[in-house]
This record gives sequence, C-alpha cells and structure tokens, in this order.
Amino acid sequence: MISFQPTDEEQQLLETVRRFSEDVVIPDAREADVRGEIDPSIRGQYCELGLHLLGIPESLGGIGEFTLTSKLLMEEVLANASVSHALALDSAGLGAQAIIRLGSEAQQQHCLPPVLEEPNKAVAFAVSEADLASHTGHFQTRAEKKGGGYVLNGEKLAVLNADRAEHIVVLARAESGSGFSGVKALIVEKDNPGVTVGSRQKFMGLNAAPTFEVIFTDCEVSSEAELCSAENIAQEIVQVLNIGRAINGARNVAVGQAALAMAVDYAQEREAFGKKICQHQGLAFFIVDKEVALNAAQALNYKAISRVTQGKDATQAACLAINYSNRAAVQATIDSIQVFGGAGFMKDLNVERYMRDARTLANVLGSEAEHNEVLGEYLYPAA
Amino acid sequence: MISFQPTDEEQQLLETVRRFSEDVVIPDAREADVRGEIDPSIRGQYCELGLHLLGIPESLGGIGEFTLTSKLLMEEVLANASVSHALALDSAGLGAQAIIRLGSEAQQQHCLPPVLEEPNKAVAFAVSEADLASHTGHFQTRAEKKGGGYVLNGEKLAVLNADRAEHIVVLARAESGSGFSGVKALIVEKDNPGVTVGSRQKFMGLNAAPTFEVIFTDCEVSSEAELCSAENIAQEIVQVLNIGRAINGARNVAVGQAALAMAVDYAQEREAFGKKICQHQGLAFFIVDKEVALNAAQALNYKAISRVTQGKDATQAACLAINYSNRAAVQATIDSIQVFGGAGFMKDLNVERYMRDARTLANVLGSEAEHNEVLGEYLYPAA
Amino acid sequence: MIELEIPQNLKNIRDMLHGLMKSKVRPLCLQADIDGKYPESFYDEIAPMMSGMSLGGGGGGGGKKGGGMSEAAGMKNMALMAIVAGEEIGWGDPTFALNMPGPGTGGPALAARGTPEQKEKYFGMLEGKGAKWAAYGLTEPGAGSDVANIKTNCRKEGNEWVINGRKCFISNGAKAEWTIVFATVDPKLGHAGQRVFVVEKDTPGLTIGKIENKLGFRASETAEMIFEECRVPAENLVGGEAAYEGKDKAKEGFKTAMQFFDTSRPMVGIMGVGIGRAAYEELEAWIKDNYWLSRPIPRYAAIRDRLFEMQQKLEAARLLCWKAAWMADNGIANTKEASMSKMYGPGIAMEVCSEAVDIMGTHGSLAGTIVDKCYRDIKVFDIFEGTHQIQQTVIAKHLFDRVPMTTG
Amino acid sequence: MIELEIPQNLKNIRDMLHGLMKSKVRPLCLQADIDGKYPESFYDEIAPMMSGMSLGGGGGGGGKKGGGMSEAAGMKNMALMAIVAGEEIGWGDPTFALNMPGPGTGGPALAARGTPEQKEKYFGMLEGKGAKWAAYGLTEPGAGSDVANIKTNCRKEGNEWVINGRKCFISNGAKAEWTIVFATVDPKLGHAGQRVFVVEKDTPGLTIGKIENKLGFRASETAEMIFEECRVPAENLVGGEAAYEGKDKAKEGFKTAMQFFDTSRPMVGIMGVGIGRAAYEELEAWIKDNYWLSRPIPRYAAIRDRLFEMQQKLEAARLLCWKAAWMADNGIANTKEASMSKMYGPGIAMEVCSEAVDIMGTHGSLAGTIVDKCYRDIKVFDIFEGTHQIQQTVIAKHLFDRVPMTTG
Repeated sequence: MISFQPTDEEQQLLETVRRFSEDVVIPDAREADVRGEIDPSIRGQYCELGLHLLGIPESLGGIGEFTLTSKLLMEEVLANASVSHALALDSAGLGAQAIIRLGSEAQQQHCLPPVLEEPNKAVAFAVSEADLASHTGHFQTRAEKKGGGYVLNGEKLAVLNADRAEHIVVLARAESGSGFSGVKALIVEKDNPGVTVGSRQKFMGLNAAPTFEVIFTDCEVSSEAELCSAENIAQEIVQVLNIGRAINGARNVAVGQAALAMAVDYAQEREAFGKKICQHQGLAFFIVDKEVALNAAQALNYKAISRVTQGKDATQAACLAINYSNRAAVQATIDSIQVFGGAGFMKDLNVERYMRDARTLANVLGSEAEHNEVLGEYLYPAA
Repeated sequence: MISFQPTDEEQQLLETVRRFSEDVVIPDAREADVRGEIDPSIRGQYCELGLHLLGIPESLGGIGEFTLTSKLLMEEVLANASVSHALALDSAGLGAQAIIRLGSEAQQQHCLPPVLEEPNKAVAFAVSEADLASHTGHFQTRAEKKGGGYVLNGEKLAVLNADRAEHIVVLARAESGSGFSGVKALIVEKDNPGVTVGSRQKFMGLNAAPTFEVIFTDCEVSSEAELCSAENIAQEIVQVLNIGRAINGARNVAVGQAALAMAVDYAQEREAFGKKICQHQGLAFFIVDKEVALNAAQALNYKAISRVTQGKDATQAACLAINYSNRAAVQATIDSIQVFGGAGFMKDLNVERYMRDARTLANVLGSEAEHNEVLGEYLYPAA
Repeated sequence: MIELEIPQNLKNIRDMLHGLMKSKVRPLCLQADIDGKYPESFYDEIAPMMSGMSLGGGGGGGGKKGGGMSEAAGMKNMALMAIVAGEEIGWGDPTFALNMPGPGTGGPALAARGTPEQKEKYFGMLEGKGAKWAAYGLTEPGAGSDVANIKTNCRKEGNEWVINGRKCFISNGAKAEWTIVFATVDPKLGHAGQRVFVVEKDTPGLTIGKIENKLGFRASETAEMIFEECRVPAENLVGGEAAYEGKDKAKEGFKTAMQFFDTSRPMVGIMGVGIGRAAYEELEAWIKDNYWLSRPIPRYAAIRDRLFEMQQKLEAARLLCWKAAWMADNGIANTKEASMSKMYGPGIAMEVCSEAVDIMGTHGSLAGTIVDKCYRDIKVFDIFEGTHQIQQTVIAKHLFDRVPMTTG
Repeated sequence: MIELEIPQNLKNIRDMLHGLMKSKVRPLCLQADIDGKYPESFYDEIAPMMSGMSLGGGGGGGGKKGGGMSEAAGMKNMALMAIVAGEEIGWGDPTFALNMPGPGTGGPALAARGTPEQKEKYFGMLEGKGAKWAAYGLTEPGAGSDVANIKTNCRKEGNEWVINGRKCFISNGAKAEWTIVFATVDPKLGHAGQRVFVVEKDTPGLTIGKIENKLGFRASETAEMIFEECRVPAENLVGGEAAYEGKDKAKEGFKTAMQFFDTSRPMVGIMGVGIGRAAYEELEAWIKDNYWLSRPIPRYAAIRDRLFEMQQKLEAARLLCWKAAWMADNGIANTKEASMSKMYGPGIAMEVCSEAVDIMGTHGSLAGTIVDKCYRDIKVFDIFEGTHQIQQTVIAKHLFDRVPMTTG
C-alpha cells in the first residue's frame, strides 16, 4: 500500500518526543555544541520515556508496535532539535541492529540487555576506516583467521559512543572478495586488550556527539564473536547499513528543515527595501526550492525504511535516499544562512550550527561516492 | 597579458559579419531549418567576403592578421544568427586545421587551395565513431599498415560537409596505445573506391548543417596520405580537437545568447499579473543566472583559443570550456522557452530551434564524458 | 502506517497499461510524432481497449460519470491510480493521454459544474461508435499563467450569448465535438466577470485557426480557436445563470478553472517522470550495450554515478506525486504538495532527458529516436497546468502564510 | 586582442604572495581560526613585508595615497593586480586581507571623499611603528543589504555632530584607530539624509559591543559599535559640509558607500575563488594519496569527473573576475560584470568546498583542517559586499534596461 501517515500509536509517540525535544533537548542544544557533550542527565530521561527501545523487537526487550519506521520518525523529531543529541542518545544504534539481524540468541542476550537497561552503556558500530579512502566494503581493517577465531588489525574512525560501549561491532575483511562478500562482522568486548579507544575526534559539526578513533592491534576474538556465518551475511550487513542510511538521511533532512524553518520565519519578519524579504520573489523561490527538495528527500527515506520494515532489500532505495537527503540538507542549511545575511554567520543563531551539523552528518556513513559504489556493486555486479 | 577586447581589425571584421548575418543568414535561418539545407547562394557570398580565410595562415592563402581567435569571434556572430549556417559554411573547418598543423607543404598545397578558391568544396574531418560508445582516442576505425601505406576500415558518424569534400581527414587507430598515441590522421581522397559517403544524417537540431555517415571498406591509402609522422602527433591531433572544442563551445554560447536575448526582450514586453514579467523577481533571477553562466562560458572559450593562438597546449582549457559552454548553452535555451511559456514551444518562434540546435551541437564533438576522458588522460596519465 | 509500495490492484493496472504502451503505442509513436497524429488504426484498435478506463486525475481522461473501471472496482485510491497509470502513459507516449477519445481536459469542468441536462447531453454526445473528443478553451495569446486576465468577451442577447475573442494552444481544439470556453462579461471584473460555456463544433462564428507545429508533443493536436460573433444558446452556460449570481457565486467560473489542479498537477508531474524514465531506460540500455562494467575503461564509474543521480531525481519526483495523490485520495488538502509535484517532476525530467542525450554522444541527438522525442516532449510539461514559476508562487504562499504574498 | 594569460609583472606579485601565504600564513592560520586572531609575531614579521603593497581593489587594502608598490611600478592594471593578489590571499587565509594593518575597508571612502586635511591626518595616524587599522561602519542590525535604511542618527550641535545608534558586523571595529561611520539626519530622507564621519577610537560615547563568535572567517575581528551621544568635531564630517549641500550633492554620502563596488566586488569574488581553490587543492592531493588512477577501482573516474567540474567552475569564476577588473583598468563601465563576478565566485566556491568535504568522506569533516576552514570561511563571501541576491538585482537592472526594475 501507499501511505504517508504514521499510525495512531506513532503519532502519540511523536507527540511525546516533541515534548521531550522542546523541554529537554532544545534548551541544551546550544550549550552542548560549545561544551562538546550533551547534558548527561538527558540520557536517563530518554530511557525513562522508553525511546531507546524503538526498532528493537519485543523478544529482545523492545516494543513491538514501534518498528524501525517508528524509530526513523522519532529520529526526525530529535534531529530537528539537535542532531548531536539524537546521535549521542542512540546507544543501541546500528551496533544493536547488527546484533539483532545477524546475531545468535546467545549473542543477543549477551550484548543487548545491558544497553537497554543502563542509559550510560552503548553498543558501538565501527565501519569508517582511518586509512586511505576506503569505503564500506573496501576495508583496510583485516580479520585474520587464527585457531577458532580471528585476529583483528586496523584503525576505525568516527566510532560513535565508543567510550561507553560495552561491545563494538566491527566490520573487517577476512577474505578477498568484491563488495561485502568476505567481510565479517565481529563483536569485540571493550576490555579486550587488543582494543584501544583512542582520542575523541573533533569534527566541524556534531560537536556533542562523542566519536572516537578505535584501534585494533593483534586483537584476538573467539569464534563466538562472529556474527552469523550464514551465506547471506554480506547482504545482511548491507541491510544494516541501509537502516543507517535511511535513518541518517532522515536525520539530515530534519536538520535541513530546522534551518529552513528558521529562515522561513525570519523571511516573514525581516524587512528590506520596503517589504518583508519573503515578498521579494527571488528570495521566496530560493527558499521554496529547498522546501521541495527536503520534502522529496523525506519521502525517499520513508521508502527506504519501509522496505526494511517489510523485509525487502533496501539497498537501492537507501543509497538513493541518503545521497539525495545529504545534498538537500546541506544545501538547505547553507541557503538558510543566506536568508539571514551576516547575522546567519554568527554563532548567536543556531543556523550556523545546522550548517556544520548537516555537512558532518552527511559524511558519517561515508561519502556520496562510497554509497554509489555500494549501489553499483548491487545493481551492476562485475561480470 | 589579459585583454578581452578584439583588435581594431577584428572589430571591423565583426561588423561585416554582423551585417552578413543580418542581411543574409537570419532571413534564411527559419526556412533552412525546415528545408534541411542552407540557401546555396550563401556560400558564394560568404567566400566573397573572405570569411573562409580566417584562421588560415597567410602562406596558405589565408589572411595573416586574422588568427584562430578571430575565427572564433566570427563564429560567435554567425552562430548567433544560425549555427546550422555557421557549420555548413565552415568548409575548411577542422579538416583544414589538421592539414595546416600536421601536413607537409606538399599535402597542404594539394588539399587547401581548392577549398579556399571554390565555395562548394570542403575538407571534411571524420572523428565520431558509428560503433559503440567510442570516444576520441578509443577508435574502432582501424588503419592497418600494408605495404608503404594503410588500409582503413570503419564507420564514422556525423561527418560535416562530407558530400562536397574533396578530402576527408580521418582519425584511426594504427597501433594500440593510450589516448591518442598510436592514432593516425590520414587524408583520404573523395574518389577513393574504399570510401562511401553514406546517407545524410538527421539530428534533432542543426537541420541545415549537412552531416553524413562515412564508411571505409578496405580503403587503401598511400603513405603520402599520412599527416605528420613526427613524435608529437598525438599532441598535435589533440590540439586540433582543442580548436574544435573552443570554437564549438563559442558557437553554442552564441546559440544560448540568441535564445536568451529573445527571452530578455519578451520578458520586458509581456505582462502578467499586472506587471512586465521581468518585474517578477523570480523570473528575472532565473534569466540572470543564465546570463552569468553564458558570460563565464564565453570567457572560458576565449581563454582556450587564445592559448592555441599563442602556441600553448590548450587541452585543459578547451575541455573545461566546451563542457561548461555546452551545459550553459543547453540550459539557456531550455529556460528561454520557459520564459515564453506555451508560445516558446511552437515552431513559429526560433526559440525552439535554439533548444534543438544547442543540444545537438553539444554532442557534435562527443559527449561531456568523452571530453573528460581526454582531459583525464592529459592531466592524470595512467601510471 | 508509512509504506510506499504500489498495492497489487494498482500494480495490475500499471502492468496492463505498460504492456499496452510497449506493444501498441511505442511502435507507432515515432511516426505519429512526425505526422502530428496517430493513424486511424490507433483509434480502431487501441481506443476500445481503454474504454471505461478513466484516469480520474483530470489531466488525463477526466471522469465521465465518475470513472469506469476504477469505480467498478470500488477503488478508494482514484488519484493514486491515475498517478500510477500516468507514469506509464508518460513512458509510452504522453500524447496518448490527449489522444484517448473522451471528454479529456473538457471533462472535469463539466462534470463538476454542469447542470444534469448539460452533462447528459454533452457526455452523451461523445458516446457511441467512433473516436470523439472534447476540449478546454481557457488560454489566450495574452493570458497564459494569468488566467484572470482573459479578454475573450461574451454578452447576452436575448436567449443567446455572443462570444468574441481568440483562444490559443487548445488541445484537440479542432477535432473536439464541444469545447469548454472561458469568456468575460467585463475584463475589469477579473474572475468575477468570467462565464463558462460549452461551445459545439461547427457553431457559426467559431473557426479553427492554425494547428500549431510544435517542438514536441507533436502527435497531440494544438489548435487556435477564433470566436467572431459566435452565438451559443443560453442553456450552454455551464451550471446555468444561477451559478454566476451574487457576488460570491460570481467567482465560481474561475474556481472551476482552478479546482482540479489538486489532482491534475500531480498527474502532469508524474507524466513528466514517465518521460524522464523513458529517456533513462533508453540510456541505460545503450550503456549496457556500449560500455558496461566489464569494459575496463575507467570512465564507466563516472557514467554510473550519473545514472544514479538520474535515478535519485526520478524517484524523488515520483514520491512527491504519490504523496500529493495519496493526500487527495484521503481528503487531505494538498494544494502545496500538488504544486511541489508539478514543479519538481517536469523540471528534473528535463534534466534527465538532457543528460541522456548528452551521455549518448553523437548517437543521442539523432532524430527519430525515443530519447530525441523525450527531449522535445518534456519541455511543455514544465509550462502547462501552471508553469514552474506559478507552482513556486503557490508553494511560497503556503510557506509564508503570515505575510500577504502576490502571485507575481 | 583577446588574450587571457597573466602578464609577467603580475605573475611575480602572485608568486611572491603565494610564497608568503604558503610559508608564513598557512602555518598560523588554523590556530588563528581557533583563537580568533593572529599572534603578535604575525604583525612583527609579516606585516612589514607587505608595507607599501596596496590591493587597490578596495576589498583588500585600499589605497592610502594611491598604491605603493604597484604605483611605483607604474602599473596600469591596478584592478587586475588586486585580483591576482586576492586569489592568493583567499587561498592562504582570507582574513589576511583584513588583518593586514592599514586603512583597510575604511581607506577607499576617505581617499575618495576626504578633504586634504582629513586624509593627511587620518592616513598619517596609521603610519609609524606598530600595526594599526581603520574600519568602515555602515551595516546596522536592521539595515544590511538595504543600506538606504540606516537608523543611526546624527545632529549638529554647535561645532560638533552628535551620533546615536548601533553598528554591527564591523570588521576591525574594536581595534580601529578610526572608523568611517554612516549616519542620517533624517531616516525619511533615505540616501539624501546620510552623513559620513571619521570617528576616532576612544571618542566619548563610542563603546565597543560584543566581538562576534563566528562560523568562519574567525581570525578577523567583527565588532559591534554603539554610539550614545557620541560627539565628533565638525571637521570630521567626511568631505566637509560643502559635500552635502544642494539636492544633488546630498546623495554623495551614499555614493561613497557604493562607488567602490566596481573594484571591490570582483575582489570579493576572486577571494572566494581562492578559498575554493584551496579546498580543491587539498582534495586533489588527498585523492592522489588515496585513490589515484593507478588504483584499479572503477569509482576513480567518477571522482575525476567531479574534479573537472570543480576546475570548470573555479576557472569560470576566475575569468569573470578578471574581466570585471580588466574593464575597471580600462575605464569601461563594469557594474554588471562586477556583480556577475561577485555573484558567481563565492556561490560556486561554496559548492566546491562542499564537494571537497563530501569526497573526503569522514576525513573531510574533521575539524582543524584547511578544508574544514574553507567550508566555514566561504559562506560569508556570498553575503558581504552585497549578497548574492543583491547582485542578481543589479544584473537584472542591466539586463532589463527598458523596464523600471526595483531592487526588491
């Protein structure tokens, strides 16, 4: 079917998230950007509302009626308030999705309950590579077979919430192969002596989302650490990434919408040359074009996540969605500053934060070229 | 030095070309598009004015003070009136440039005088391939060594003025190699039994510019037909193509300017919602953006041709110029129709012809990807 | 629940239409483009297959008594059905939408505003054997987007209305059995002065001017209609005198011109997407034949990424159309979304068509190919049913709702 | 004669400046970006190297008595020299242009409109040991693009003028020895009511408000200036009373604000190009290290073509700036071309910077890199010296010259 309408349950949930955003997130957003971290008390409030349980199956302690689509809708609302907060609060994130989709029951029971019960714990997901222009699928991080398990060596960049992670899901290449074939997903315990959570990484935006370098040095993991040895693992890893693409796409659209909403407001207040600036058609159309692009981007993300929810492969939908969304969001933030003129450039207004956040978020799961590469391997596999 | 000003001689010349365009070309433009050819009498008038001698060195019967830059300036004026005419009248074109730059004195004396003396003769230049997505450099047409000469086999597309050509300069691959290394330029006589000038080709635009398929079947040419066997031949062939790129880029900018000029005029006359439509800022900015792009494109073409005139390699300048110019021109023609609304879609106005002409001209020397490939081989040669 | 998959019943309609387009329309469309019309065989064979199928959305068929096949199927997603069908028609040949016999663009206004007698008579006139059309006469040489500004005038004389003026760019205007004609009792009154008539073919005083020779969309007839002391009976005033009485009611004539945009604009948007998709598919097939991944030339990835950009844009446009139609089907006000779909679809389809021509190089601009036709057809979709700029003003009015916004 | 190669004398200047930027400015610029200013060593070491070099174009140095190095060299292409230099400064660190001691943005107005006594006194004040600056105070919280709308007022009392109001976004406002300040005797008079003053640092009634914390361009000081019954001597009225007498002359104050756009706008445009080029070069180097042609992955060509698109845009923007400057040097009216260069350069440089960040993936958005700094610095170039939209209106006025066009 075709429907753009959240369920009644979702609408109630979103109302709760909106209140949480207004009462808790927005008041902390500006300060958190300066401070470099969110107010720690917010984690508890988030979990109290049960927001960390969205997109987690009931059998693992989640809430059944709130699917990944619900999770995406919630992330839109949060990211609209502060995408740093959305990321910092996402303790279960893609790491948990990988364990849910690829893990055995034992693995799930081992890893997930602590994260769902304890606001300050997390499951991290290590995908971006520190070296070279590697992209999802072309990993420099290697998992060498040894005994019954693997030895990991490599360096991962921009691992979200790694500092408070009990477990890190690591993607590494075990065998040569094209795309994700030959890639393994391994669960690494945080106290494994071969793991070093490096220094906090600073990006131009997302200042309050804690990301770290994570280094694996002769890091031995047992065979129990391997997520799913089934044949379709490559496909399943890609589907996990597709969830990330759709959700990050939606988050970025929300950032763009936050910036544009400020611009739309301001354009109806500010006067120049004897009229409100939105009454200058050139500026009005300039804003309109961004509004249309953000609307289209949102629909693309909805389509991608609804395919995941339906159990269909979402690679094409998700790659198109994230690339389109990132461009639309980045442009909307840049152009929202333009509407404010010089004032938009100053840190007093949030609009400059949106511009930094959107650009940074756009790169979190890799560049446009990297998503295209994944899609290329999917749609047009090498002969 | 940096100067955007034609010389005094060039300015006088351009005045002549402008009169010729207004008195002779424009009155024939619409009819020629329908008829599929230019009024043949125009060829004589063009040659009487000596316009065919531009860009040809004095030693070969050209006019010394009018360099290739002068030629490009003239082509701008002509293409602004009707680019089909500009092409159809360009009997000496790139074929002649190849002979001038690569040919021996004997070859030059053999091929050029007839074209310069007789309006109905031409030197054709065969570069586009009929087969596959070959591009300049990746030719399917082969020149196999045999005895002292070569045997040509292959099919060329879109060969301008092939019907009245005494000679055709053909680019073909003789040896394997990257880019243009291993490519030969051969002069083929029109009455060579191995040459078939095929049927007239119809494109969406440039209706009055006669282009043909040319087929080479075991076409034997003697060693005297080979243009320059010197080492730098690849570089020289590319420079000939660079001339073509700069001039076609300039022609297309002129087409875009012709369309946009109509739109600018109309926008100052047509009223809607109580004002002239150019007084609606949204539409005004829409037009302004095209004007800026066309201005930038023109400068890029000037830079490319001035490098050729100075004897400097123009590959980078010319590839950037033609790609930018083609995009700017195509967009300007599309958007000029938009300014006219429904009326722009009708054949009564020339603006729809500009849209067809610009799109077709953009492909005459190959696609954007093909120019990028040439530039890629130039800037970033394979290790 | 958020879900964006075409339901099975619409998939069936889509597949049926796609099959028809591919097997029957595509083989004829390139010659029709040259000739400016489809051959008689088209109407003998294809039109009957479509009878009873209404595209509901207004831009296409327009409902006669509601909507044949779809109503029979008890469907609640009429607008979505039209959208799904519209993409296939755009893909096959967008002129098909106007060549399909029936009330076409003339239908919605009569269906919504006509008196029972008018509907009975004029829809009835199109029934029976042979292909018959109606038309919609609003645009004038001096009034395109600015529809309040029409100059064709009408005056009442006894039991007749006398119309004088000139209409242009009227689809099927020359072959229509009847045309919905907008005129004004006084141009100064703007919308309030406008009256709407059904004018029958061969009414004395109505002559057909030139049939336009166009850049694209050529197999659809575009005619000029000239009214010189053209007399129509008073009962041909759409809706009857009562519909124009009183100050408020007086605006109804104009509203009739506007009120179908909420379904017709997404329809035009999705047909644009269909055209873009047609060009895209031609390009992709050409690339597969000519430089596929297995060919070890590095430029392939550059082309591939351009394909992805085209895919992105087409899908983005498609979803905007779906959303606008879904809103219409669910009774949610969709003026802004309808305009977004109309603004975006044809605009990006133009880009896609231009890219396709470009990537195919010299082959791309050869005349008489699908890609060539797409490039020429698409442009007008960014113009009719409200230009790109008109859509931008509509969206602006919704976005800047605290400030009075002019259309201009 | 059409020729577009930088002449040797300008090449020398370019190479000298490039060397300075590379060896002295770049090593300091990332820390300066964090600190919001350059260290003292910068002024001790670098500033003296630049003394006597004027960028003439107004956006940069502004001529004290004409233009030091360039005038000494008897150059006829002052504007072009500024453009060639401006690209290198944009490449190195655009804040360099405003950090260079001297009259800066305050210079051109005083040089053009000041009385001989005023020039002598105020330019003289900046000479001698130590780094000294001047500033230009036009913008107000409620008057950005709409400069006719300033509200800071002035009234004459005896031999003094009394100024009240608030200026914002004033470069070097806090550290300036003196500032050119625009005020109005009556806001209703528009430009005609405006008066221009030199206001010295530490004048009673002048206080410095907040120093802005900015997205980018951070090593340049941006200050708020507050005037409360701020009294300046009558002789500080720029040009003297006579310059404002009579109805026509009354507009001169405003003209002073505008008249340097013909050289300053291309200067801002080319600095944008320089910033874009800096990001481009970082990207290209990164690509060469990371996925060069020799690496047999097909996506390379996709990246390569994106590099070419960036090259195209930068070169296109550069040539628009060259053309505007060449016209200025040759006494050809260039208002339209100056606006085109200002509109295009920063806009496309923003695109280039965003592409660079994107292609470098996770590395691209790391804080504290040149690419990060370029991305944050470039945006304001599309705003100051007339926003993108203001340039579009200027170009529109030239293009549609048969119809009255409003700025709005």
